[in-house]
Amino acid sequence: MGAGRALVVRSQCSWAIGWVRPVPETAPLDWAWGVVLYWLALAAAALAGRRQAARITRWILPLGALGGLLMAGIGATALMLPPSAFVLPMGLPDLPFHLRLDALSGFFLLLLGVASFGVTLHATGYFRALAAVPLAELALWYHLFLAGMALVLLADDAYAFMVAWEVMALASYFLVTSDHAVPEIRRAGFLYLLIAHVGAVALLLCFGVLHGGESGHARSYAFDAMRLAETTPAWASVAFLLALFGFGAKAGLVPLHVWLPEAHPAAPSPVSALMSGVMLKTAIYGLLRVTFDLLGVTLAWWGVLALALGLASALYGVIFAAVQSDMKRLLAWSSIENIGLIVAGFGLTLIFHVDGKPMLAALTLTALLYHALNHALFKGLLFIGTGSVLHATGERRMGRLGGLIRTMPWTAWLTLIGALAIAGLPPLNGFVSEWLLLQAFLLTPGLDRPYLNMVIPVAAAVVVLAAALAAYVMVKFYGVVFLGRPRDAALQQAHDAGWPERLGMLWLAAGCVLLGLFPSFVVEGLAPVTRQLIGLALVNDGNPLLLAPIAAERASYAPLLFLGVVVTVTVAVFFGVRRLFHGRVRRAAPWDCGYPEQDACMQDSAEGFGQPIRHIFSAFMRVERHTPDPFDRHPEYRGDSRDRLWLLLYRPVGEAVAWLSERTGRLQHGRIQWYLIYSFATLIVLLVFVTG
Amino acid sequence: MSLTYHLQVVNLLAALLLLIAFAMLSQRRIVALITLLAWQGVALAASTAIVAWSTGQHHLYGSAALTVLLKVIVIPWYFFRLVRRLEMDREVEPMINVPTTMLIGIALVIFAFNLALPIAQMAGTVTRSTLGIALASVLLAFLMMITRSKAMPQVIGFLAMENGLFFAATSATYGMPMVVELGVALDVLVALFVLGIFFFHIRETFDSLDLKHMEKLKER
Amino acid sequence: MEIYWLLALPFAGGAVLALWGHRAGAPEVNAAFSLATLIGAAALTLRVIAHGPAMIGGHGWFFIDPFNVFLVALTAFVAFTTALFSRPYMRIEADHGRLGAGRLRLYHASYQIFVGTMLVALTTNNMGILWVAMEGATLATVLLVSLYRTPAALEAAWKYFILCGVGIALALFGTILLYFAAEKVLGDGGTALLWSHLNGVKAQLEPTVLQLAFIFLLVGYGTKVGLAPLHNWLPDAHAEGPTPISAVLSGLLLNVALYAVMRCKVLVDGALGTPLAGNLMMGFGLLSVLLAAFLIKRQTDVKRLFAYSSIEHMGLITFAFGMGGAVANFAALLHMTMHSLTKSAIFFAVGHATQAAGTQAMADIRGLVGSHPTIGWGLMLGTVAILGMPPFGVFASEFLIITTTMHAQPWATPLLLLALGVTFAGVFGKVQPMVFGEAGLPRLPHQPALVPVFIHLALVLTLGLFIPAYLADWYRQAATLLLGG
Amino acid sequence: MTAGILLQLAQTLLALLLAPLLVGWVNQCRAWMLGRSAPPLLQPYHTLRKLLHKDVVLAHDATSLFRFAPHIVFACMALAAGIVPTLANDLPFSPAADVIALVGLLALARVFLALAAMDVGTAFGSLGARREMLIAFLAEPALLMVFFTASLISQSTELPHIVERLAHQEFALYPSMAFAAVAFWMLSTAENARIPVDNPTTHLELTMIHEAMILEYSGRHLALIEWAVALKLFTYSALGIALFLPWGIAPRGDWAALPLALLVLVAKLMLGGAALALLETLSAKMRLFRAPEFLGTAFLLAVLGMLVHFLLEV
Repeated sequence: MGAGRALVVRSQCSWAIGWVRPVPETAPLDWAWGVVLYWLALAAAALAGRRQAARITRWILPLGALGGLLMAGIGATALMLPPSAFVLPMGLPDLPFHLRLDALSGFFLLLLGVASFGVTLHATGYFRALAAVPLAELALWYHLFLAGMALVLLADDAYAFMVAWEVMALASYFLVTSDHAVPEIRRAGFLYLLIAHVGAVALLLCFGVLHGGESGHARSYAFDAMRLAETTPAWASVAFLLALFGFGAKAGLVPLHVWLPEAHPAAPSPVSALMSGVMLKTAIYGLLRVTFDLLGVTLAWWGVLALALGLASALYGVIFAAVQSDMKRLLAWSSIENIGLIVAGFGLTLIFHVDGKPMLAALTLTALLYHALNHALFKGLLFIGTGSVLHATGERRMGRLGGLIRTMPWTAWLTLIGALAIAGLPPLNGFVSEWLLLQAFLLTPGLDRPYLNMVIPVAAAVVVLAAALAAYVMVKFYGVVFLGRPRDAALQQAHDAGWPERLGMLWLAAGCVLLGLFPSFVVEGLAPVTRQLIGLALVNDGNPLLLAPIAAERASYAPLLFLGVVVTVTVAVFFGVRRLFHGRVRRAAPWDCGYPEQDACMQDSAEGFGQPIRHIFSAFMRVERHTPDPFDRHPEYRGDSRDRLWLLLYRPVGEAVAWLSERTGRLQHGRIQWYLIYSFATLIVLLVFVTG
Repeated sequence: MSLTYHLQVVNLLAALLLLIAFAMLSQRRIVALITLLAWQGVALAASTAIVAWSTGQHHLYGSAALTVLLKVIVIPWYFFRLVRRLEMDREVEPMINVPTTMLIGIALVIFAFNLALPIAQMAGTVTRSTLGIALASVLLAFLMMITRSKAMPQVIGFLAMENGLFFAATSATYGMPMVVELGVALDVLVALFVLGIFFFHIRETFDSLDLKHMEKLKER
Repeated sequence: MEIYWLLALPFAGGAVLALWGHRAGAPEVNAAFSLATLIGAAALTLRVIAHGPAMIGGHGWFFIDPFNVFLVALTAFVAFTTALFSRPYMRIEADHGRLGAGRLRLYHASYQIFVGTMLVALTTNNMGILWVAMEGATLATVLLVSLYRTPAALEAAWKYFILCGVGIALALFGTILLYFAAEKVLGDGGTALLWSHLNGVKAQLEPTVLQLAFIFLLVGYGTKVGLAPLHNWLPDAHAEGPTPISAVLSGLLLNVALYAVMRCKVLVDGALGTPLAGNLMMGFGLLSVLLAAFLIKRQTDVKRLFAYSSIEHMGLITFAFGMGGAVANFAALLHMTMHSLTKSAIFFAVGHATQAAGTQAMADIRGLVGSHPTIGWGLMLGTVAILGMPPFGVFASEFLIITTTMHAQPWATPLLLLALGVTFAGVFGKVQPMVFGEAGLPRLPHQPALVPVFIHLALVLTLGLFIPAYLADWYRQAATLLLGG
Repeated sequence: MTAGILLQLAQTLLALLLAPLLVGWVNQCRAWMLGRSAPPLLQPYHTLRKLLHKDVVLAHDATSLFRFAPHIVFACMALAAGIVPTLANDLPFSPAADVIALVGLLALARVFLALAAMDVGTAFGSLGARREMLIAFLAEPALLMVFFTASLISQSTELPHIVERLAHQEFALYPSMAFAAVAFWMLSTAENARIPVDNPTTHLELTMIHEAMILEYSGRHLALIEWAVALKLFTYSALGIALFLPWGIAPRGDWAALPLALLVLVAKLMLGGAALALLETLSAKMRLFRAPEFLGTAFLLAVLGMLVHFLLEV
């Protein structure tokens, strides 16, 4: 790090923000880099202490969590300060690692820190059950994963970015396949790494297009050079499409989403939480970085494309989430939905930005950043919640769960917060970002593009539909897993989560509530980012308790007042009724219209709850039903909904490759005479080619 | 103007070389092939010697001697011995359609000549057209290796190729530096030695030298 | 005069080991000689770093410049680690009764000689000697490929012998043509084949002859590089020979052959002044990359799999050299280093894996990390590295190659990327189930030698993150030298 | 300000009190139209009192979620009723939630009710919850589209400002609002569990939607839920009024207009209730899987309204 300080590069970076300020002596960047090194050191320590499981759970993981907290602080401070950068004596000879920490990276570092702190806390408890060696490997890859993600956010040249990006992918791959005895998990891991790699290749190409300076010379792959390079719209479009492909593959944007519902359930729950909560966001970061920072020009149709893809993902994801019967798979699909919403916001931002409406662009950007942060919190919370359930019951199929709210109240109530938040219900955080997003959609008439004017408010309907379906999904998820009667006798013995797990969930749940209740502060906090990317920040007029992004009479939302009224009325009614009348309660068997001997199996199963959705949206999926025949000893109904896109897009590619390789294989049939003929022919052909 | 005689002789020998190459292409019996190889060696040595004498490149005598030693005495003797030891004497191998092979061969010769023509123009040496012949015999040997389906003839084709190269080296360029020649000779020797070992292994594993046993390794 | 030590040691080692035979400790002697060679190479390297390129020996038979000295160092290093690896490997083979005492004698002796011939090929200044050495390298390894005397091994060795023999014969013809052209300028006698001299006068060499010569040289040496469609010997030889030999074949011999091609290319470029040579090499490179990528998908034998991956990488390097230009050459040289380090490491791991499983069929190799964690992780990380995943060094060179391609030869980029993608899917999809999954393989009788694996991987990792300045300069000098500067 | 707060409280109380009456009125109209003898107008109040006096009978494994849900639902509905302008136009609470937040608020109540229904773990409970959520996710976008049309016209998502714009600024006929009105009617029948989507008076469990959810409730919990349902009906009626016939709602600080506003409000509610009853008697309940089509139509109408707005009114 000291070596890094020697060559601090400052002034040319501060142009990105409109104004220049003196940089304090130890820039947050040093600290961030320090935390990265610290995580790497922890990874090494985990490898070293391979044999002592206790040491890893008791020391290394909590220390890692601490790093997360530190990172959050660094990100927060970086939001305030102007960007700082330095060059590490590493990397390629002509292209050393450039690191840079500006508001954008700062925000995502904050996100990473906040989420990873809670998740890692949970992990300390969650991984206790594991044996020593796999635990050490997990801890190793886990911290590498954290470091990789942080480095992605800090990297300021193509090479460093790619290295960090792939380290992140690789580490997460090893985390996903940590339970590699199971063939499905291996398959999932392979699919994940493959798509990640293809995406990375696209990114490489994107940077290749974006290069600045004289062509082919490695130095010009530093982001600063790219910022200064001017690209023609055509090439810029190529670069943007490549970036959309590459980052979309990582973010799980339809139709590149297929790895996501496989990989997330396969991973250990804290890892799923990190992947879904944070790693997907690095893709969003990349999109923003490339589009608004590196690319000189921006075109409107990019925005339309991103908007369309985003909405498609949102709808597709939530529909499939509704028909899942595996709780982690359900959450994975819902991640696709949320990413879709974020990307839709990104597209809208682009449209506004190109259309010269910085105010609205700032609003949309704020909304999408806000939603990214929210998603990191509640999706992390939900995933570690399922982790605790998995821990207690060893069961992922919702059809085997139920009634856990009685045996594991902590997990249940904390997860409830997450579920309500992701369902976009006020006064929690999920609602705020969706509210902002919808406001942005409502403002499109300001555009002077007739088509967009008409289409985009309709697109808003899709967003709302997705949100409403998300509520459906969450009721299904929560109701089937935690409510009702346990569908399996063994669940009566399920123990609640231990303290580290509870703390982790508490942290994230608290985040969900606070972000929901004090939106105006968050919007203020996001101002530097929007200022950096759009050049303008959202000003929240009115008092800090009232969120009114444009104007108070235009639209406003005061969660505290909202919550205040609801709580007051609830409490008042609760006690009022008791006072005026009585509080008597009798317990009895459930009435249920007097139907005798109803058992737990008569509640809606996960499949049952998804049935209407499957019925309505049957066009999207191929349903494979297994219905019992009258003579089954143990009659069982199973309905599997397969992704049509897989059959439409991915299988043909595989078949084409297989066909080609089969053809090429024929060239090599073992007869040496033929091999000689090859060389002979080559020789003759070349001779003719040269002389003739 | 004695050079012309030498030139004519060298050209004659070159033609002989080419003729032998063709003969090999059409020859079925291994013993006969070996004999032809030996004769090719003779022709080679003779041409080398003549070039040496006519141009006073004395180190070429050495290579001529080397040729005689290796290609006229050692190799044929060694091969005859192998043939006797491995009882391949009477084996008449199937030949793929002699006339076609010949036609291809002729085409190759024409091609080779045309290829060598521009170079022959600028050749400062006494021996102009020989390069084309050398190239032709190399290609013919290559063709022979392709058409043979037994191990031994393939090796003979390989050696015939070496002869062609050697002829190119001596007649077209008055021979390479001595070190190189020695190196080449050494390599040939080692190659022969290795081959000997090989033949025995192949023989005792497949109890024949037919290459059709050796088509197992492939992309299936 | 390190060079003489350097060249004498392996041959001496060969003689000694031939006499030493199968007495106990033959492997150690082998390793010791390799170590001595390595020290010699290190000394030579230091000298070159200190004093720059050097002409050594009467009439400058040996010529050391940055281009070949780093290959010398690499060769000596990998030869040494391979010797270390072959110690337990060969012991285990003997225990399994796959090799008798006599064969071990043959193995050790010809291993040293093989290394020796490669060093000669690298250091010699005489194109003729270069040819002789290449042929010698082939001959030294033919009997090693057929070491197991199984039908498959014999077949592989036979193909290796015939195809490479023919190839090398064509190369000789090319050399003769080169001499033919050279003696007009330099006059006949010893100097006409000295590369340094030729390099001096390359502009005056007769173009028509030189381009003919280059065709023959390219097809000839290209056969040994394993360029498609001349590559057919390569997978068989790699798969059937003993694993240490597969390691050095694909780690070193291919490099040396490519080195020979490059030496010729420099001359031809100088004489022709046209991009002919470069275009030809790009064509061959691209063809090899594509062909290998699609063949990889259908492999069932683990060593064959990685043999094809070698073809692919050689194609990539050839393509980069063909593109020319400072960055491309730099990248190609870097990739040479990375590939030989990584690939030999992979073969080390694969060797022990196959010994543990008792077969090379990938279907029967399962769950290595469970039963042999170090082997498993070695194989996994090696694979990840060879597939060009950061932070391993292979990515560094591929990054440079691809970015350069995008600007120099945009049309080739999609083809390259397609090939890389298919390769990734093919290789990784086959390696993953070998490494992961239910453990069930028996223990090995001897402690496997995994130090070499991890040394190599550590080097590759370090070079991916940090290339020391002198190494970079070294590559740069070599690159400029290959530009004909 | 204090006056404003007083007015706010007054309106909320008015809503609380009027809501059951509205239900009673609708039931009466229906009875008349069906030629039955009508229940007394104040019947809902009697029911509430009776329920409040009764003991609560809880299922054995009902959790605290089950017991809290009715209160939360009631609170949400109260707030919802509070922020919709009924009498006057300045509501201190209304900045708390604009129309989008209002939709969120209704969703919050619905989700809690559904979760509570699943809590006891009976077949009908989860069936009801599922159906309710099904209706909801189709109705919500339609509702929001209606609101969007209104707020695109009035450049605001704040109900008071919408009313301000529609009622008290230059008078204009908005064809888009006609579409919106039809859509709103359709979806509000669905949201309020009225025929043709659901039948509030059914006793056949398999056809129930709303009723199935609250089967397990009794005593004061049931009372609260019934009241909340009444409030919901009132809120929707008020919304309809505010959006489509806002004339008569007293503008800011115009105290004199209040009594008139009250009369107008009652009149509108009576008309609306009668119309609701009429339509309910004229139509029959549809199969559950026709409901999506029904609501889909509503959604399309709303979108159409918005497009019409862009075509004709921008």
